[in-house]
Amino acid sequence: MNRIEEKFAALRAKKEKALIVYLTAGDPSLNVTKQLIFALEKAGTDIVEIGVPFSDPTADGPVIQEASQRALKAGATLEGVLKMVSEVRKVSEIPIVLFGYFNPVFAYGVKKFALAARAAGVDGVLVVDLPCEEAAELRNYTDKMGIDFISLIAPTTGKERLKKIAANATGFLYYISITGITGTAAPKIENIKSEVAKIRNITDLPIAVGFGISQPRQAREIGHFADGVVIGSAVVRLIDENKNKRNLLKIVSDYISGIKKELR
Amino acid sequence: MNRIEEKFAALRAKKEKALIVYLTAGDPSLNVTKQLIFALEKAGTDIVEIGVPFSDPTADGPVIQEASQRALKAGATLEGVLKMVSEVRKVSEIPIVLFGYFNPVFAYGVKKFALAARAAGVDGVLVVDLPCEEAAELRNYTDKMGIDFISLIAPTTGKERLKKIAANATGFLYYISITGITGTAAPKIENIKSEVAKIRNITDLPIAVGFGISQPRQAREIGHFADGVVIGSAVVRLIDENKNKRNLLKIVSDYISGIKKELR
Amino acid sequence: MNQTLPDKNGHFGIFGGRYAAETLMPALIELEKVYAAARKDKNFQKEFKEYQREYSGRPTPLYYAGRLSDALHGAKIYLKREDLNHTGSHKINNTLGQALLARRMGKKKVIAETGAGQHGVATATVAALFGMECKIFMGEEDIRRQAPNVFRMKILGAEVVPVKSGTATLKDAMNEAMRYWVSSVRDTFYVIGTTAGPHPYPRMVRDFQSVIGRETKRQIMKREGRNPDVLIACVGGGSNAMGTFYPFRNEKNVAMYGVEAAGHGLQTSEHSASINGGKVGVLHGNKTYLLQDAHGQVRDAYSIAAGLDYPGVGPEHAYFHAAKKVTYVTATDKEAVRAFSFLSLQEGIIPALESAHAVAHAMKLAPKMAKNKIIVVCLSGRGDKDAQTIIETI
Amino acid sequence: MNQTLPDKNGHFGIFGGRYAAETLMPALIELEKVYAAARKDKNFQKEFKEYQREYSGRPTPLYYAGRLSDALHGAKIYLKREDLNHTGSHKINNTLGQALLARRMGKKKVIAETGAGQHGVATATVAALFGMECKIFMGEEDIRRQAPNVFRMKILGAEVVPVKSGTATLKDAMNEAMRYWVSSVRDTFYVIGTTAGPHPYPRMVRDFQSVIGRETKRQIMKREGRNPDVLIACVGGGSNAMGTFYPFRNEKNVAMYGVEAAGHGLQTSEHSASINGGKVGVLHGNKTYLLQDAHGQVRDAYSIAAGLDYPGVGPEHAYFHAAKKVTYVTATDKEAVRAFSFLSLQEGIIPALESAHAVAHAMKLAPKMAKNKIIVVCLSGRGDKDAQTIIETI
Ligand SMILES: Cc1ncc(COP(=O)(O)O)c(C=O)c1O
Ligand SMILES: Cc1ncc(COP(=O)(O)O)c(C=O)c1O
Repeated sequence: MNRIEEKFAALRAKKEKALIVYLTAGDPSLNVTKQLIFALEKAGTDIVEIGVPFSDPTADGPVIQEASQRALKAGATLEGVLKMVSEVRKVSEIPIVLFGYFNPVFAYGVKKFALAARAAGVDGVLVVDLPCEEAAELRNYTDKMGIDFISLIAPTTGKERLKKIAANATGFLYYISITGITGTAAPKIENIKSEVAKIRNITDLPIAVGFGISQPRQAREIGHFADGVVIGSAVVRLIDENKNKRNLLKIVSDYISGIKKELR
Repeated sequence: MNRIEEKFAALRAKKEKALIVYLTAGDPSLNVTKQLIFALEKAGTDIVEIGVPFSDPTADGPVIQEASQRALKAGATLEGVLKMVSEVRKVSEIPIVLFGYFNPVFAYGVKKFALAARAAGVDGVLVVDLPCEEAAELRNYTDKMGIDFISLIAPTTGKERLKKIAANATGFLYYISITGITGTAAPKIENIKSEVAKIRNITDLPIAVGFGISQPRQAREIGHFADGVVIGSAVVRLIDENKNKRNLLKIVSDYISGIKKELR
Repeated sequence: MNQTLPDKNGHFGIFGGRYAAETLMPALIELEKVYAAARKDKNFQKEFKEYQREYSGRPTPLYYAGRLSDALHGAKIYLKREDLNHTGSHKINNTLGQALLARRMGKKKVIAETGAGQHGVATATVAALFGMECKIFMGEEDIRRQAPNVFRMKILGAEVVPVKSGTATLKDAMNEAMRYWVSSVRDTFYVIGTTAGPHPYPRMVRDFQSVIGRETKRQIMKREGRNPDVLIACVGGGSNAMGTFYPFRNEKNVAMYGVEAAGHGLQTSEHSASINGGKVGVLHGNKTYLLQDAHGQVRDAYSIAAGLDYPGVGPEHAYFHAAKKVTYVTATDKEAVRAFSFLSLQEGIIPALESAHAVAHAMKLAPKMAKNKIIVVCLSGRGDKDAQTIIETI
Repeated sequence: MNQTLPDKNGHFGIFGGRYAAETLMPALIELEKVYAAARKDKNFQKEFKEYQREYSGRPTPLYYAGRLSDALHGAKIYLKREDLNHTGSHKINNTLGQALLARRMGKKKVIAETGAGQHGVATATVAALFGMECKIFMGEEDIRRQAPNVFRMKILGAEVVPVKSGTATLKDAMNEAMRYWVSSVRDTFYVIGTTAGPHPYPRMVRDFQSVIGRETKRQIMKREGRNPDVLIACVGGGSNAMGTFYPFRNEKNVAMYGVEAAGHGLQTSEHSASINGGKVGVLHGNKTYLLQDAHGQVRDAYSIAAGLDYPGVGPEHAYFHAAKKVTYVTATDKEAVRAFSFLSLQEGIIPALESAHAVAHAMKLAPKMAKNKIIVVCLSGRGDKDAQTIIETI
């Protein structure tokens, strides 16, 4: 049982829902990202998704696009991100999912990546542009290392395809709550509810819902039927707006604990 | 015998060559043109060519183009030019050739024109864009009125064509001394000489030479073998340059008498 | 209709002729002879056809504009796609022919006048193709307005000679080209861009452009099994219209419409409708309808379409008008701009503003005609050159 | 060579594939199915051919460039005249095909990315033709540089969406188009402009563009009785090159050259030579050669030819490179500009700056080849759009 599985099991036992928080690694710096992870954990974050910045984030809205640009300008690399993760791992057992696009991983070398990610203490990977058809290229290595391959389900994903994805999924399933890119539209709760129910029908894996969630109320409503919610652009924006303040960590923590409250 | 014939006969008797001077009628005004004609006559001009201004003088260089534009702006029309001629005719017997393009004549009406021109005292017409092929349209009327139809011979005109033109010519023949438009290049005397000799071989009409002649020396040299020289752009330029001076008429007269001296 | 027009002096009835300076007459007569021989020379015709096919891309399609026709709820509209020719208009049909003649005459230099720059580009193009020196006369005002075509001519190695005289537009460019030709006639071929100028130009240009109508005839016959009911073409100097109409001149039941540019309206002085708003006169070597004042001074033409901005019209059009063989109508700037946009939006074809005048007339006629009737519009050129003008207008 | 590439997941050997967001995957799979059916549907093929012929003006000529060949003292050079297509380049071959597919799928909206604006114009054109709503994503920097094409798109009724992200050029426009597509995939068809993107695009675009090579094959056989010795085409995303090469892929003794843009030189960082100066990676849905840094971040491409200014290349080219089926070479800005001028002056054909890269390579090869050898260059587009750039350069 890896950290993600353990986490969901523990939450289930507590009748809590998972709060998954996305950060763009290296924005404003890898060091601050590390501090933020610690703060997030304290504020009640259950799983942290660490975005590996990419020059061409085609599935992301402006907030995360710009964060990626800033991180790249600040010198973030996959290697640096892994190093930062290993530093986090020295003091924290929070489940960590690397979130990103395939090319930086491919450039690093998939096999080398799998080894390094495991060594650093990465628990799962979510590669936006690696649908099930192309996933073997990475999973041939990461599966063996016990790293979960988090699969995305979109509102456009049909039933047959859903089955196929679920059958091969590990860790949890990530349901994309909007037909769109990150951080751009408000999800419709009723639709998500019925879609999650459909997914639930064919898998026992935990189901997390993300894209466009920013308010405690949304988290609470989704928490009623899903196993977790993902907060992304909202946190990234908060970090950017307050990065020069001395109480950045507190501001972010307050926001996150406010969300987490709704999921207990 | 009309005025042109008489003039050439008289000159021949005196062993003089004809000085033919071109003016753009109406530049700077028809009244000044009239004054100029009187002055020119006194200065020794034998025949005056009165340019009827046209909007699109395609055979003329910049000097006469601009003079035409100025004359049109100042309100010159064919009707006005004819009226001016009739006024000249009241006091002078100088042979007058109207020089121009066909459209103003056509617009006036060819028959009406022939009658009016005769009434005004016009002795000849030279229509630049009315080659022998198209000439009947005008000559059907002007010939009957005893108005000479002055024909042009160009350096490009071949022998057969020359014969045809000469056979129908009246008044005098006008040999174009350059392959070009008015007032733009200096003619080569040797070439003109041999061409004039060829023309002389097939006609008894007087032969005048024009286009690009401005200096007394040129006039003298051409006068050795031709029956007349035409001064055009040089006079037009002189008028334009001095039109605001009180002694305009004197300046022009001095220039013209200097040329005429060479032709005696 | 008399098949043998023009007569030997280039007259179409009372129109046409050769009202040229004596210096040019021998060259015009020689050109007439050379052309008469070339016309009968199979090799000349074969080579001409080869260049049309392999260089210019002929035959151009006859395209059924289905969405345009549907939107107008009337006749079927076909577009003869001269816009697809190399350089973007029908002008190349003529310049290819004239350049081949120039080569046949051993001339190494060509000159041309241009307004919008389309004929200038087409001439510079064939000059490059045949390795001839090329000078293009263009009004300073037009050089400013039509910068992209000026660039093209320069890239093709032509010298663009700015003309400052008069209003510094097409008429003046033609005046200046004729003046230059008077000085250089021994070694220089003057490539006139439309069915105007002195004989034999109107006839020669007509013949070279007639490929438009001949192809149309064959294509519509193949497609519809019959002649069109209506032919429409814009008329500047009249070359695309003559090329379209001429092969149909003896057909019964084909109504032909030449569309002149009414600019700001025939009632204003700002238009280019020589037939509808002018009188007979003589300019640039031929007798035809002219915009002129009461004293025979030529008036400035105006149209939003620079290629229609000419105060005369080819003499054979004047003749067709007198003979009631073709109906000459007009379209205003506004109507042309509307047609320009409408065709672009309905069919994805951006017409030249010149051609848009023809489209505008089709838009007037089609709704009044039954659905089984056929209109062919000559789409003389593409509108890339006009995009800027239109964006500024709308 | 394997005839059945790509495989069912769109792989060409290790290249290609479908590296796309899950939201798009169902649409890509549906598109693949619809396209597979359309490909076999005689009516679809017939209609496609009709539009190619009557709307776009195909077949385009294969023109023997005699003066160019003579000037280079070597092989005979033929030009495949894609510049004569409606809208001025080969891009319309593809957009016509995709628009017909969109119609078949009942989509009323299309989107596209564009750099130079040629694909944007070609897409806006077919959108007008079929009455579809159209949005074109274009980098702000390109909007500024390519104003005339922006005007054309607007006239055709398309909305031009300025893209400010990244370097505000083609790569970013494609990113933004994909983002928009993620949000609108249910009713919107994404018309990709080259043999890139996720499967089935590279294959589909290849098929639609293959008309270039098929015609060439037929035309050169008719003209010379044999295949050419050399084929040359420029490679941006690779659609005109693939269209030219693909029908010859199994021919022996036909040497094929894809010419990448070397910009200021391969040794600088300012070029667009993905194969010659990049490494394998994944971008815009497929695995191929990419300009990227050591960390897999995509680098900005540069070329004087806006249409080559892309950091990737179609995956089948990557495969052809690996399989040594095609030789990928480069031409610098300077060489392209020289070829641009040279062809303009020798033949009166102003090539697109993109196509000038192919001409530049022909200028290198031809002098070394015997006079009876044959080179065919794909002249992918006309250079009107580039006239201003060139005048400023020379
Ligand atoms: C596209 C186009 N159509 C029409 C014309 C008008 O000329 P014409 O009446 O000789 O066909 C021009 C002239 O430049 C033109 O460019
Ligand atoms: C004329 C022309 N040629 C070539 C290209 C490059 O595209 P591809 O490599 O897909 O043919 C473009 C792209 O805009 C173009 O406009």
